[in-house]
Amino acid sequence: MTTILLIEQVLNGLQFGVMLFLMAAGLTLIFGVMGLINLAHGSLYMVGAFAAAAVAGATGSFILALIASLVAAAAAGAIVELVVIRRLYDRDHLDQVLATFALILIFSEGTRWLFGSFPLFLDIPPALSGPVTLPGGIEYPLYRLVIIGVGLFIALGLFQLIARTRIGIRIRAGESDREMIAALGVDISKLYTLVFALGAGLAGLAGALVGAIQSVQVGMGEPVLILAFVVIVIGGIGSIRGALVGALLVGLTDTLGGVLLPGVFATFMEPSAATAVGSSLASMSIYILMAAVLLFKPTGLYGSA
Amino acid sequence: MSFLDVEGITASYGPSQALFGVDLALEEGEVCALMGRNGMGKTSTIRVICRLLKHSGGSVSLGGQDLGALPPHKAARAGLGLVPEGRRCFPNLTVRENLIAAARPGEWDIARIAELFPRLQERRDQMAASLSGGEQQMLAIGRALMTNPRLLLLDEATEGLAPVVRQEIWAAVRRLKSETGMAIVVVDKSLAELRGIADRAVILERGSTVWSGAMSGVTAAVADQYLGV
Amino acid sequence: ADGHGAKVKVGMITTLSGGGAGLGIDVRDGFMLAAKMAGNDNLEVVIEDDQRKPEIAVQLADKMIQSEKVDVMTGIIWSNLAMAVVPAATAQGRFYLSPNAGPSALAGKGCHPLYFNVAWQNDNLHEAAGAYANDAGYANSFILAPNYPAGQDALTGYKRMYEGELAGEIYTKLGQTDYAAEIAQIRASGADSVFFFLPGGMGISFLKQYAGSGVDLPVIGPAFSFDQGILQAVGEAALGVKNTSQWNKDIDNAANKAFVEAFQAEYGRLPSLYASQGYDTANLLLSAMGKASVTDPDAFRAALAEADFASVRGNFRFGSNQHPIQDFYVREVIKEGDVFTNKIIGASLTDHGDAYAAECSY
Amino acid sequence: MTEPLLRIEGLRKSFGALVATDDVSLTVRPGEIHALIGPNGAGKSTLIKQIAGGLPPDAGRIFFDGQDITGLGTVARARAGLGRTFQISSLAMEYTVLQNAMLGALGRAGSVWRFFRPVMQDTGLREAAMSALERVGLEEHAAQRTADLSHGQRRQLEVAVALTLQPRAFLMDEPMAGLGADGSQRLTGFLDGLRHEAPILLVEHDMDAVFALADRISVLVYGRIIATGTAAEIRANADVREAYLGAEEAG
Amino acid sequence: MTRGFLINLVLFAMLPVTALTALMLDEPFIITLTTKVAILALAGVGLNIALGLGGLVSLGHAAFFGIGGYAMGILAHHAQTFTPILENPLLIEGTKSMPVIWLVAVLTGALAALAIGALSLRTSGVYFIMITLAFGQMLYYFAISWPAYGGEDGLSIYVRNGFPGLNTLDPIQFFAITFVVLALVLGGAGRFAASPFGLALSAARQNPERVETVGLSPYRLRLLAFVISGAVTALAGALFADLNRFVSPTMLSWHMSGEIMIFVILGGVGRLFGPVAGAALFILLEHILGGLSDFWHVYLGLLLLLVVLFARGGMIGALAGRQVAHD
Ligand SMILES: Nc1ncnc2c1ncn2[C@@H]1O[C@H](COP(=O)(O)OP(=O)(O)OP(=O)(O)O)[C@@H](O)[C@H]1O
Ligand SMILES: Nc1ncnc2c1ncn2[C@@H]1O[C@H](COP(=O)(O)OP(=O)(O)OP(=O)(O)O)[C@@H](O)[C@H]1O
Ligand SMILES: [Mg+2]
Ligand SMILES: [Mg+2]
Repeated sequence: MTTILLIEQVLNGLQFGVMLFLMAAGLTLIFGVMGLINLAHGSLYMVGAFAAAAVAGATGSFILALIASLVAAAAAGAIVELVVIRRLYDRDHLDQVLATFALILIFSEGTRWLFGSFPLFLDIPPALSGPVTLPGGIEYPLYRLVIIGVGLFIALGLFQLIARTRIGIRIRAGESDREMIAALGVDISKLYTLVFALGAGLAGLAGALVGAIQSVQVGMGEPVLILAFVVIVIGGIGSIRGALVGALLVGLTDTLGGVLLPGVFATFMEPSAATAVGSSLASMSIYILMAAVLLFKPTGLYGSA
Repeated sequence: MSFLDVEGITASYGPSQALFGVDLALEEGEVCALMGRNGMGKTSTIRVICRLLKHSGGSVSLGGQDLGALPPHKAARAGLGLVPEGRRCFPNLTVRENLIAAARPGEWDIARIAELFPRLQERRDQMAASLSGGEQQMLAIGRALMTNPRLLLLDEATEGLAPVVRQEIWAAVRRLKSETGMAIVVVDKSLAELRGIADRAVILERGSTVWSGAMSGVTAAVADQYLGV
Repeated sequence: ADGHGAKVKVGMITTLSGGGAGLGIDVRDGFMLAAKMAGNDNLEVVIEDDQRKPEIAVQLADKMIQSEKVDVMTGIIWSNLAMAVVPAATAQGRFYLSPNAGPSALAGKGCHPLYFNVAWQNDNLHEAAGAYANDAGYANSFILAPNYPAGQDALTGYKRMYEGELAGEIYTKLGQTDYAAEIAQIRASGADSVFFFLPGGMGISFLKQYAGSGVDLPVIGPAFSFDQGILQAVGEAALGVKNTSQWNKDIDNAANKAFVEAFQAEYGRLPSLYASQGYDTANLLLSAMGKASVTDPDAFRAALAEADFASVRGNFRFGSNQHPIQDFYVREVIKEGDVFTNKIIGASLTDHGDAYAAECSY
Repeated sequence: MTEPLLRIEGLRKSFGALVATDDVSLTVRPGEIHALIGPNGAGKSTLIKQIAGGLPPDAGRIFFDGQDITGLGTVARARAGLGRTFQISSLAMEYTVLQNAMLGALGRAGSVWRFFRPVMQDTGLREAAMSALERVGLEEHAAQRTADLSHGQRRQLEVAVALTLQPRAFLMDEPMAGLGADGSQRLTGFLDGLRHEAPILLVEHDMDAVFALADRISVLVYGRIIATGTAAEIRANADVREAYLGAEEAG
Repeated sequence: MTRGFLINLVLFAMLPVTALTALMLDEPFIITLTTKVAILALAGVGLNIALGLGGLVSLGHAAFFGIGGYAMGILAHHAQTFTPILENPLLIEGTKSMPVIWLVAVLTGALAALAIGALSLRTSGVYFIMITLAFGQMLYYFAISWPAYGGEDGLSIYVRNGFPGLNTLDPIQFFAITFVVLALVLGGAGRFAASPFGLALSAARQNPERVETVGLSPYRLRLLAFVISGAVTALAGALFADLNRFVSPTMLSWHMSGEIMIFVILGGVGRLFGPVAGAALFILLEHILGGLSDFWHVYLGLLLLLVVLFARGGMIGALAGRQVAHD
């Protein structure tokens, strides 16, 4: 493998990582900060992608589609919070699991009901399509560079919001003791609805951005959900910085594992067996990574005990 | 009608009733000691005032406003500052963040709290979870003051504090009372120290007010009868 | 014979909910269209949703056999579900007509007199792609598929016919959505063509990302990633791609014309490959019902084996293992008005059976 | 002079720049109550944690009954006979009061690896648990859920569980905190008798109790022991008055 | 106590009553469905030991379920193809005898749980959920791409395995076997919960620090509970594979883990009969709603949602009211 290809693959890994972060950002917010296990996060991601596809189909505008994804998912999130989630904060985590699992069923089949069983079309706008040439002669899709930019911007914004603003502090306070923060005069319910809507909106935006280069279809949120959980657990729950680092680690491991492992095994096995073993191991690589991280740091890289 | 008016409240935790008729009245600038043995309903009374526990009968009002219908955060904004039993600092927040989370405009701000408790100033960027017990107690008081309350509720606010610090806190309470005219309800186990600051006293037994009057009226005989000392 | 006119109860287990439901719906719709057009009162169909879970499929098969007492079973889309259901069904004496999956295990040693495949053996479309690659003069292909049995079969099938060199051979993760790494490897490999088998959403993602990458090597694949249901989601990225199939809506015969028209009239959309297979399956069954009674399994089996029906694909007969011997075409993705669809541009393999028939003996 | 049961030598622990325990040495002898007092944040609980095993010290040794236990974990130390109460109650909240006490008795009996005999019908354990509850005055509440106890009642239960362990030495972190005046008086009387069963290292801010109970008092300030002595000696110590007792207590 | 006891009794009796009624009405499929409920309930009982008593929220129990399934699949596969599993260093042959298969399933399940648990129990809370998921996924991907036993296609066993003296192909007899196994395990689990070990384990869930200070190691308590839990779930897996005469990697997927967990939550976490109630309700809904519409998942979702929102403590919790801790 040439150096330039290796560099390109590292870039791909980083890029995939940022994409994962985009998906995980909303989840960290809801899960880490509000302490709510929201399995339906993937569904909100799907809602965003479908809203974007529908609006792009009707208007032809990608910007409008992105706005639609944000609004639709945030609205769905707010409704879900008001109707369901709000009754679950002081319940066991397991009740949250069951309720949000039920929401997945409703969202997925509801979307299929509305949009049919076939994947929808959502493509990147012409202005962002095609490759650009990076220094070093690497050709790289422009749209992916844009995703990296958006991901980093969101990371920074969220970090500021949670760590620095008074709202962020109050949200975190509410996570450890809702009754106490209310006794201090903070309307934590309203705050949580807002946070949930924000997290949902981010998921929806991610769905639209990523959906444009992947397939927009029912069930698209599920694999993402698992990956996003892996990411935030590796990074440490509640830590935006952790989510970013975790996402990059997972992105790199997944990409480089798939690329390098078959080659590594080929050095001492016959090629077809090496491909088979290498690829199976590559499929497991992020889970091996997560297990390894948790064994050495039982609360993730940036998590507090 | 008094500034704080608690009349005949009854309340239950699920099926078990904890309060059977508590009366308590307090004027601005007054300090009321709420006394009784363990498990007699002092904390429950305070929780009812803060709306953290719903009462099933009786009424609670503050400055003429009925608190009964309000959710806890609205009651708090009506002027309640709570130092809860067991401190309940936000463990995952730093000292500073604990104070900021509670802040509402008024004369109490971080600088003044730092003056009151220099120890907190030293530890301002430490997570509340790793503070010593006494430090957490100071933080809980500081946090309640940051809401700039009209009525301060101190539930065992000096538990676990060193004697010097306790004296400082009582001095601070006296100052609050005379300078700001804040009304204060205080639960504490040291009768001697309460005598030094309280104007009135209410004694609870099995969830009911069994004695109330001026603090000076809590004679040795009364204390022996109701408090067992 | 006196069996004419006997009732036949068909149990259809297919995927109607969750991911992949589109395929099952098309098979069902194609099948039911044929049944409706035939207007044969003796055909009764019960339909169940397997949710794409093998365990559920097995239990539904039990239900159909034990409670519904069906005579013929059909409907399964996925190879792994077929592997779970078909052996059990045939062991209990039911006919099974496969409208989609054709795993090699059921074509070779595991073949069964009561099992008929009305679609293709799994390797077929990939073999056709390999043959087309030779015709097109490709000599250095890069090939990729997901790491599971059907993916391994796909690459084996392609390599069986393809005569050139391999620039690279990759197994991707099942369900993978990002292909930047693979595309970079393709770019660096010096290949002259790309063959891929990535069913469902995986194929959509790959094609979109491939189109945006600036790599412009020709791409070939089996029809699955370019079928009617999925093409609209891929959009421009698929335009011009060559894919192999045993059917297309422009195959010129009367049966096909009638089918395409009736399907559009009935459901308001263009038929897909899967719909055509469901339609053929029903017509095969109806043809046998006209000749023999299902209560006489030997006669009914012989009637099925004759394949005496007008297939929408044109040529169709069964080989010794009761898998199709048929023609395979090369299609190109085009745009007709607003709709993306396929056009046949040539033949790839004619009168082609499968590689496992020799291993089959009853 | 009797051989000390618990001996700590040169213990040291820091959190970042903060030295929470600074070269602390002390002993607890059979039959005595050794009180540890000091300002908030002086490092008393940190010291207790290191002795009980929850926190590994940076340097120093801990000997229990002549045996070096520095390397042992919490569980092993508890089994060796160190009983502990927490400054902030640490109980199984869903259990009844009796079940919490039974848990202690079970730990004492060491018969936990039994899977089929109903534990609540084990009369031996039950009696041990009930007698501990009686000693702290919680017997009436035995069937109550722990979560439904008032704060002070939980503090009593905390002591009761430590009693069921029948330890050879007690580490008590502010057992009086949260008790009413009558409760404190009662517990003081109780601890007074308890010292003959097992000596106590007592952390407490309730000076009435400390002066009434302690055979010896050590004063910890900023992680260092600045004085050790009898109640009278400590009361008279000017440094202690300034750092800890304040004006009134000294009066 | 009495009311809860009554509910449990009714729930439990429901299974054989349904099966026998189906037998009389000649509806063998209903018997099969009831058998499925019993088996999935068994898996739930296994999980509930870790989840309800020990507070160990494992999202990787499909690993044990699948291991049990593959224990059955591999043994029976070798027996049906007359090939040995291992020749060197010692000869191991396949088998079609249920008791032997169960033993192997329980042992391998326990071993796997020991290995996974020993590592995973270093973490807690959500991290534990995710690390168990990770181990489950590793096994899942391994099974998918491991060609020896069919990869994603799975393994079909043509004839159900045998049990001495019974005809396992007869639905009612196979049901009887699973029901007896379930009854025995439920009985054992009930005693287990009330035992000294159960008391300590449950205390470790509520407050590990407290358990340490009375001289018990939460880690060891939990590990043993996890191993027992894994073994029971593996047994259920072996039965499930036998019910379907088929095993595939979907038995190892996280959906399966999730589903077993749903049974437990639906019925009531920590309730002995919770998994029975949960599995029965879920299968019933799936069966009834599945026929109503292509979009039946929406209704299923709505119903589940109603249960969580309005039935605190699961179905049994809602029916029996707040249970005073077992005394
Ligand atoms: N969360 C609860 N659930 C059920 N019962 C409770 C709860 N909290 C307190 N109780 C009961 O209510 C009664 C009053 O308790 P409360 O906490 O008000 O007493 P207190 O006077 O503050 O006691 P202490 O001095 O010990 O703090 C007690 O008998 C207690 O058992
Ligand atoms: N994990 C930690 N990280 C950082 N600082 C800590 C940690 N644990 C304790 N400290 C600090 O160490 C000092 C000693 O704490 P400790 O709890 O031992 O005090 P204490 O003497 O028990 O006080 P109190 O009487 O108030 O309970 C305090 O200043 C505390 O903030
Ligand atoms: Mg109280
Ligand atoms: Mg302390």
